Amino acid sequence: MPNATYIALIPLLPLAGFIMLGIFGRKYFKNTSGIIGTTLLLVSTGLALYTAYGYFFEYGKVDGVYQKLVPLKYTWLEFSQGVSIDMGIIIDPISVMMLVVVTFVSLMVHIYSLGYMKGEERFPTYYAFLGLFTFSMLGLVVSSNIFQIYIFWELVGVSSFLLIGYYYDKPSAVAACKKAFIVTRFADVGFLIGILMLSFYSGTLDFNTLIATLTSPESNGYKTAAAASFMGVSALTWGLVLVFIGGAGKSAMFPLHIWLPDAMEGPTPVSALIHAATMVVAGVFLVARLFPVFAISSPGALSIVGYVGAVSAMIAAVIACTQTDIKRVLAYSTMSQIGYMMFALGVSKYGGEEGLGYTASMFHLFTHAMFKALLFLGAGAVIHFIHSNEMKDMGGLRKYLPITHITFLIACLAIAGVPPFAGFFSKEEILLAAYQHNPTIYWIALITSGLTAFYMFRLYFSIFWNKDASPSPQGEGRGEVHHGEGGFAMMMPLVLLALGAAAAGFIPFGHFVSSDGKALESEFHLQFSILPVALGLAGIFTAMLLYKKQNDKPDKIAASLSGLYKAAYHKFYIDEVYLFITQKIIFNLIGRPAAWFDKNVVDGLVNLTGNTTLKISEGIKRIQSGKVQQYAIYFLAGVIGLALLFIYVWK
Amino acid sequence: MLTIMKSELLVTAIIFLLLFVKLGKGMKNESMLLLIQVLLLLNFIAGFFFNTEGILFDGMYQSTSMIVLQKNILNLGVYLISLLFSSWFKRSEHMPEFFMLMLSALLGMFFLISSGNLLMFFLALELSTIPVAAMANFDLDKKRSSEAAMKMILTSAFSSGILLFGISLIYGATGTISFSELPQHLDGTPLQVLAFVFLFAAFAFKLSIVPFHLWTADVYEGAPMATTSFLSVISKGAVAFIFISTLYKVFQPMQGTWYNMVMILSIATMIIGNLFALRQQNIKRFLAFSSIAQVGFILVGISSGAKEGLSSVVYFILIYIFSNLAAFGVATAIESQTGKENIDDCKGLYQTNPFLSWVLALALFSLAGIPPTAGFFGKLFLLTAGASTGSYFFITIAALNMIISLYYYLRVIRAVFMDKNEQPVEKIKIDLSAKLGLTICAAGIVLVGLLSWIYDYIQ
Amino acid sequence: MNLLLLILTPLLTAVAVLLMRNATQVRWVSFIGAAVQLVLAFALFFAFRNERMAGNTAEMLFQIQYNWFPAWHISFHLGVDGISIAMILLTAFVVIAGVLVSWNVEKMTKEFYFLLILLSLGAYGFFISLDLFILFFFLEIAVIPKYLLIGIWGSGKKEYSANKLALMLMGGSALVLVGLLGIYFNAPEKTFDLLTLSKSYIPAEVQQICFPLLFVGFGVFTALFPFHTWVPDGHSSAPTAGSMFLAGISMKLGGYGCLRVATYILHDAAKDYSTIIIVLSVIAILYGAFATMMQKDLKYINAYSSVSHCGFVLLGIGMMTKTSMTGAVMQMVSHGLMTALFFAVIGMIYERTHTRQVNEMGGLLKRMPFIGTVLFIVGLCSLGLPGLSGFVAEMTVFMGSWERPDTFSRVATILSCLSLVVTAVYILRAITKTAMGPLKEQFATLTDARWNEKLAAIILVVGIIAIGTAPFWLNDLINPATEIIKQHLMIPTPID
Amino acid sequence: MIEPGLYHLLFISAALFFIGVYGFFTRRNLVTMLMSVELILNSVNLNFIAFNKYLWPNKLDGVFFTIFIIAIAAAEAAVAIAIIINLYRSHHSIDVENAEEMKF
Amino acid sequence: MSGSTVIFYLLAALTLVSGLLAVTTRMIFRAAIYLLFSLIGIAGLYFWMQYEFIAAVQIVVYVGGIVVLIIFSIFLTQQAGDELPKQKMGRQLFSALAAFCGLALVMLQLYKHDFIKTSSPAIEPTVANIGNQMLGVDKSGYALPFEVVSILLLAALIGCIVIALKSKPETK
Repeated sequence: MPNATYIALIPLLPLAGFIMLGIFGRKYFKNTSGIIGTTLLLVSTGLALYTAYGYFFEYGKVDGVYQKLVPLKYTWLEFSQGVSIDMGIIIDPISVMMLVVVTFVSLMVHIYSLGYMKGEERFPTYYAFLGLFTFSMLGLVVSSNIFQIYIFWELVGVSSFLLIGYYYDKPSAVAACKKAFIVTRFADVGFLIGILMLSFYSGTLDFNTLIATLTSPESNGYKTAAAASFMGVSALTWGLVLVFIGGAGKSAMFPLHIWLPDAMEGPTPVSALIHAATMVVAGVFLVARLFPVFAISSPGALSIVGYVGAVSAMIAAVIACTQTDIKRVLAYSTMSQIGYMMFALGVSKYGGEEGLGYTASMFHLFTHAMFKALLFLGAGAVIHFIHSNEMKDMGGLRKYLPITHITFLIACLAIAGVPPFAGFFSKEEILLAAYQHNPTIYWIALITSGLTAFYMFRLYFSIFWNKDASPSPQGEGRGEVHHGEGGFAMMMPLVLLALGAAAAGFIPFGHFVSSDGKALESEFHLQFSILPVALGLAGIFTAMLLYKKQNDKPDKIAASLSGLYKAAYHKFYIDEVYLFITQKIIFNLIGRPAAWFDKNVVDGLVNLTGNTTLKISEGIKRIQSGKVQQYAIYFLAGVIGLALLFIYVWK
Repeated sequence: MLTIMKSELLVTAIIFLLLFVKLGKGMKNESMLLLIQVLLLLNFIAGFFFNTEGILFDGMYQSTSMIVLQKNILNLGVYLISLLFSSWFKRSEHMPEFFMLMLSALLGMFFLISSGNLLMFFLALELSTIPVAAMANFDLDKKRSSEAAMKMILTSAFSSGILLFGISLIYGATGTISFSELPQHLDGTPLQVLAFVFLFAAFAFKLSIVPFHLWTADVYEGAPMATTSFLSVISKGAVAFIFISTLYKVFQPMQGTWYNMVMILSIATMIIGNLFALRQQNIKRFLAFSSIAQVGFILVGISSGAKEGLSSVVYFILIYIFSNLAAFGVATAIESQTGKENIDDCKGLYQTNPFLSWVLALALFSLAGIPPTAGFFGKLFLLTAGASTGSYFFITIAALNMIISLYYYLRVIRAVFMDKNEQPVEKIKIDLSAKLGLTICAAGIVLVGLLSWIYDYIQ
Repeated sequence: MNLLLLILTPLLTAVAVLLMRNATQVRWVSFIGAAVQLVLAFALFFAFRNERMAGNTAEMLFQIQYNWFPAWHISFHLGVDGISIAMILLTAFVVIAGVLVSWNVEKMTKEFYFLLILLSLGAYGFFISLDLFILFFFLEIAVIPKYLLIGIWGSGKKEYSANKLALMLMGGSALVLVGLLGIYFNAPEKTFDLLTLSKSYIPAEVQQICFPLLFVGFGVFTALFPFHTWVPDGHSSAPTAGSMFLAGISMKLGGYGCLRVATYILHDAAKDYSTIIIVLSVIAILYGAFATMMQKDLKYINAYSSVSHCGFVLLGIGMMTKTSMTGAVMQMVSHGLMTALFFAVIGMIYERTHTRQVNEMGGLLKRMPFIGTVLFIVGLCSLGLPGLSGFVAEMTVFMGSWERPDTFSRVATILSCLSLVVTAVYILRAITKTAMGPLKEQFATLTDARWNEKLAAIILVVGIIAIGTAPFWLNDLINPATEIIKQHLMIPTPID
Repeated sequence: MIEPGLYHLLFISAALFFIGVYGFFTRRNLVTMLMSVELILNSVNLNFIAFNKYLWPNKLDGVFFTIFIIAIAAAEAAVAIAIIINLYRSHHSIDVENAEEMKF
Repeated sequence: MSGSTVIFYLLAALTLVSGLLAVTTRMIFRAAIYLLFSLIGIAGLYFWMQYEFIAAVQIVVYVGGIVVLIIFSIFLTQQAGDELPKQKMGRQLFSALAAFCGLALVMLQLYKHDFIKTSSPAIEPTVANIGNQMLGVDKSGYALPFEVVSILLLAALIGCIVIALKSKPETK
């Protein structure tokens, strides 16, 4: 059995780092905070690997099925009988896999940041935030309770917010962090309502019980949930779709993706960790976590997942082709790849061979973490060197940044799906799963994969080839003396991740992770792979043709496709639509009237009451005329009035 | 017989003592005042001893422990007045005469409370009014003072006429003027209702119930502060006491009628009093209207028609004496030194006179019914007593009127504590007896509420 | 544990404050008094837990009863259950923080502290009263100090705000008074005793009249729509500690009253009026949130957000499930701590920058890392970040509300969930504009918090985090009490 | 002409009463207002005597009431006249409308 | 129609007409004289009812005291020949209306009311009876009111002295 203490330590160590560095860092660990954070995370990573080893090879498998183990659980907040938020740890293939991914990538980023963030004024704070994020993300993946996942979900959101806004005196960073938080928050409300619905019907918040209840057609919860319907859709589907909205927000699925590109305002290692490898896949993870419910009880909701994923993948790829900020290209590529993972889940079914999509999605998540983190860290190295994010400032850097160049190339090949790099294997499985179940999605995916290869190599060539080398950048911050590729701290993570990106594909992933816990033998169909690989290569060659040397062909092509190009360059104006909705509709049509109403009507009524009283008081002052005779008249009138009233009216 | 009429005899004795001292002309104002204060204190203390209940003069005069208590409350008030207005008294040429008149009026009130038939009632009422009208004219050099006295004597004569007409009708309809026999003869015929309305109007005039209240503000404003406070506190209290016992005992058969009458007049009184108080600048006028509104509250308690009504009114009057006298005491302290009697003149008072400010604040909070001052309890018990009849509309109006009243009390508080003033009134010298008076009032305001045995004692 | 101590300590502190000679002594005496009170509150908490663990299941513990006005059946009856203790802890936290934050009040220091302590006296008394009369007594005690605090030490349109606050609150208490009298005279035995009344049958038609009176009356205190307009003006004009007390303690008097008096005693009518309460509270939640979005003054932002947040308290009470009522109490505690802290921070910022307009600030985090960090914490708490108290409370309310299966309640819950987004919008707007962004020139020389401000903030932050990370102790404290209220609500109406 | 009885006297008294009231309302001179009050009081006296004679001759309540009212009226008139004279000294007029400085 | 009836009507007419003139005439001195007639008329009515003692008191106190006082005060404060200022017409009409309404109301109630009469034997209002009761302290004695009135008269005296005998008139 797993040792709960060890596993609990995996998230708690980064938390300890956060608390220590957060409170005392500024004073006592000004310079050593990086080392402290990294060391703590190193221990966490070791424990995660140990746990993974133990789970997959020692105690995890019973009768050929990987079990869901809950080594730790205690009640945190009990709402009513059976409905409680429990803080617990769930150990199953995906959580273990995620533990490894998160700790590993986070460790890499920690190490990398030692070099990248050196000399920052708020160095301890940075590590504190990294610790907080790692803690939250680890807590998220091991959550045994749907509310627990929501709690950590919010926490990763806020860590992301804090890290994007790390350069808080930069207005664009501030705007970006705000946007990221608010958009995901909007999605989280959906998640929350989804949780409320699911928990109501299942009578629990515990994942295992919840899944068990909602997937067994005999249970009362399932029956009522399936019977209750709203707008012709069953309550269960509504619940799941709402939960998925939460996932889509966090995973930057269309149309909630707008925050992700802006989030690149954060330090590049942060982008690598949060906005490429870990947090953004939380949505995928969430759907995977509830996969049995989606697959068994509500195929409708699952197909929504599929289509949203496919559309996001496609749109993001198209936009990525036109962006010039290298981190934005990577951001759209991330979105696109997550789209892959999503629709892989969407096309999957539960159990056995049919569950290939599930495995493929998780596999892609795993490999994507490697190569996308690598891409970002590589981009970070480039930016570190050149002090600019813009492609036009770059070119010919392969001579100055040899290690970065090689590792970046490996990552590009991996993402383009060129065999034998990691991306090839996972992407093949996804395409196969889509091919088997949903041809529409398959074709979208296929085109997207070609586009992916194209824009990645566009990026690659623009950075490392294209123009002649110019060590000093064209952008701002020129004149500084440049310091090569950064030290060992920055290069080691690149190399390690490159190894992962190159070799991770050979892991027999289906053996470990499958929709129902049983081993899944993935077959390799050579003839099936020809088309995607060919498309990928075509993309690479097109990119080479256009971008290897500086020329005006890209501009011409852009000009000839002006409408489409412009739309894609402007991200299909989705940001503008949002802006319109928030500024024009919510602010002007709801907020302003509400404030006006409050100030003028509600408050006005209160003031009116007061003023009326004063007015009446002023108006009747003539009664007190100072004339004795009038007083006497009032006196007599009072007497006569009272007498009449009580003699004739009110006997 | 001596102990039954003890209160009256004591007061009469003091009056004659003063008369002789005055005629002897051998005393300075200061020592005279001290003598008076001591006498009144003794008089107050004596009120607690040798009390006997009984009926004298064929039912014309009665005394019960409740009546003795009421008289003692009035004694206390008069004693406090003698303390609080010491600076005015010392300056006044006719101080002994003032006290003789005041004590005569007090004597009238004692007889009023003790009266057992309509004749005694009428005579006592006149005895408690006519000297006060003369007292109102005691600022002999001031135009306003004589105007006030004129307004008071004429309106009260008019109201006496109305009262007497009512009494004559009652006499005609029932053949008796004795309080103990009247209830058996009253049956609520229209003529009796008419007579009752005439009688009621006279009470209402004394208590300044709307629409019979119009004289109040003018008289309060013009009269010397000591007279004003006597009028607003002591004479109101006395009339309220006899009003209750008249309504509860004598007009018990007509309770249905008078309940409704009390209710509508109470509502009108509270509203009108408050609305007028809202816009007053002169402190005395302001307190006049506020006391009109307070009477509205007293009527709420009276409307209950039960034992609780009586005890809560007596309790309230006790508190009201402390609160209102404290307010008048502060006002007179300011007025006698600076001649200012407007609310705006009090701006920034707290800067120079924290003691006066706190006493004033306590007094006003008590009048507004804010805990922990006694006024809170007083008002609450009045409302509770009133609510016992189940008329919640009435109680709601009363409770809402408390808000309006709070507004204007807070206006004074605001002036005293918050408003900035380049030239606040200078530091005011308060002589010892006034200080003592204010302290007693403040202590009373705080303690009468919290010490529940006082209420039990009244009960 | 003698509950009188809870009243006597502030009383003695107040008297001692009046006797002190200089401002320093006044501060320390107040601080010591507040600290003693905090210790007492904790002692009470642990004593209560011990009693409960020892199996004492009485509804109210540590009861004391003296006859006060026997003629009116008024007795000085004190006692506590979990809800009261939660509120007392809240009060103790806010009071000590308020005392610390006001350390550098120079104008009429003695009076300032005297009034603060008087206000806390009212709150303590209110929360432990088991007799409706003394409950009302303490409720009103707490009003006038607020008026004076705002009027004397306030800023802006202070007279107007102070007047509005005092009059509206007194209006509320006037309604409460009428409601109480209605109960008093219509209960089978004339009494003001809460426990007796809760067990007796009050005629349905009386309940129908008294419940709205009591609920609206108390609701005014807790910013029930549309009686909330004193909140923005009052809070924004008040001095820092005044706002803290106002929002942190005073608004909770209303919530507590709504729950303990209106809902508990008049349970039949409570059920009938539930719909209206829910509608009003949802309006308060959303409308408050949207109105906040348009505010530019930090204090107005927090004040309007208090309207929105207190809407959750009323929603929790209106939903009348056990969980939702627990959530309401939690929200009271949470909002009390949070909003007190928020006002404290705003006060600190204002003292340094002399502005409260968010647009005029920027980059304050750079010069004031401590204050900036606290601003972040409180902002995040306000928008319901897990690990901080706001989340726990709001989620409990949501879970509780969702327990009601009818569509109406569902829609209400979903609508109030939506406010989470709006809250995020305005909070982020406020804190990013204030603390983040480029530092403005005029703020280049600002200094960070002093020891007293730090201590105050830390005390409140500890409270917020303690609830946020370990809500179970609060939950265990409150739950049995709300369970009893829920049981009451379940009693079927007798047919007569 | 009818044999005069109680109702005649009551009518005279009531009429006199309201004549007095009318005078009180309309006379601007303070002394004449005082005269109106005297009329009012006299009408009441007449009432008392009439009731005593025609209805309740068994006791002398009405008579005594009348006697005391006359005494009171004298006292009241004396004080009133003193006040009026004082007012005249300060206002140089006894027109009631000149003495309305305090109002509203 | 007996002589007594005629006398009654004459007295009634005298009382009411001179009362009315007293409140309407524009000459203040005449008003005082009309008041005097009216009071005498009332005294006559007392005689008519055989309440001689009351009639005597009426004559002595009113005619001999109050009216004289009033006339003195008129001399003190006003030129007797001056016309009185006229009240506004509206006020006059309104007052008349109010008074008439009051009269109507009172008379209506009086006429509608069935007065009961005592059946006990009557006490003669002789001077002896009145005097005995006036100073009696036992049953139906009026000693106490008598004392009260004496205090009142004392107070009135003091008041009048203080107010009216002011040392020097101020000229403000």
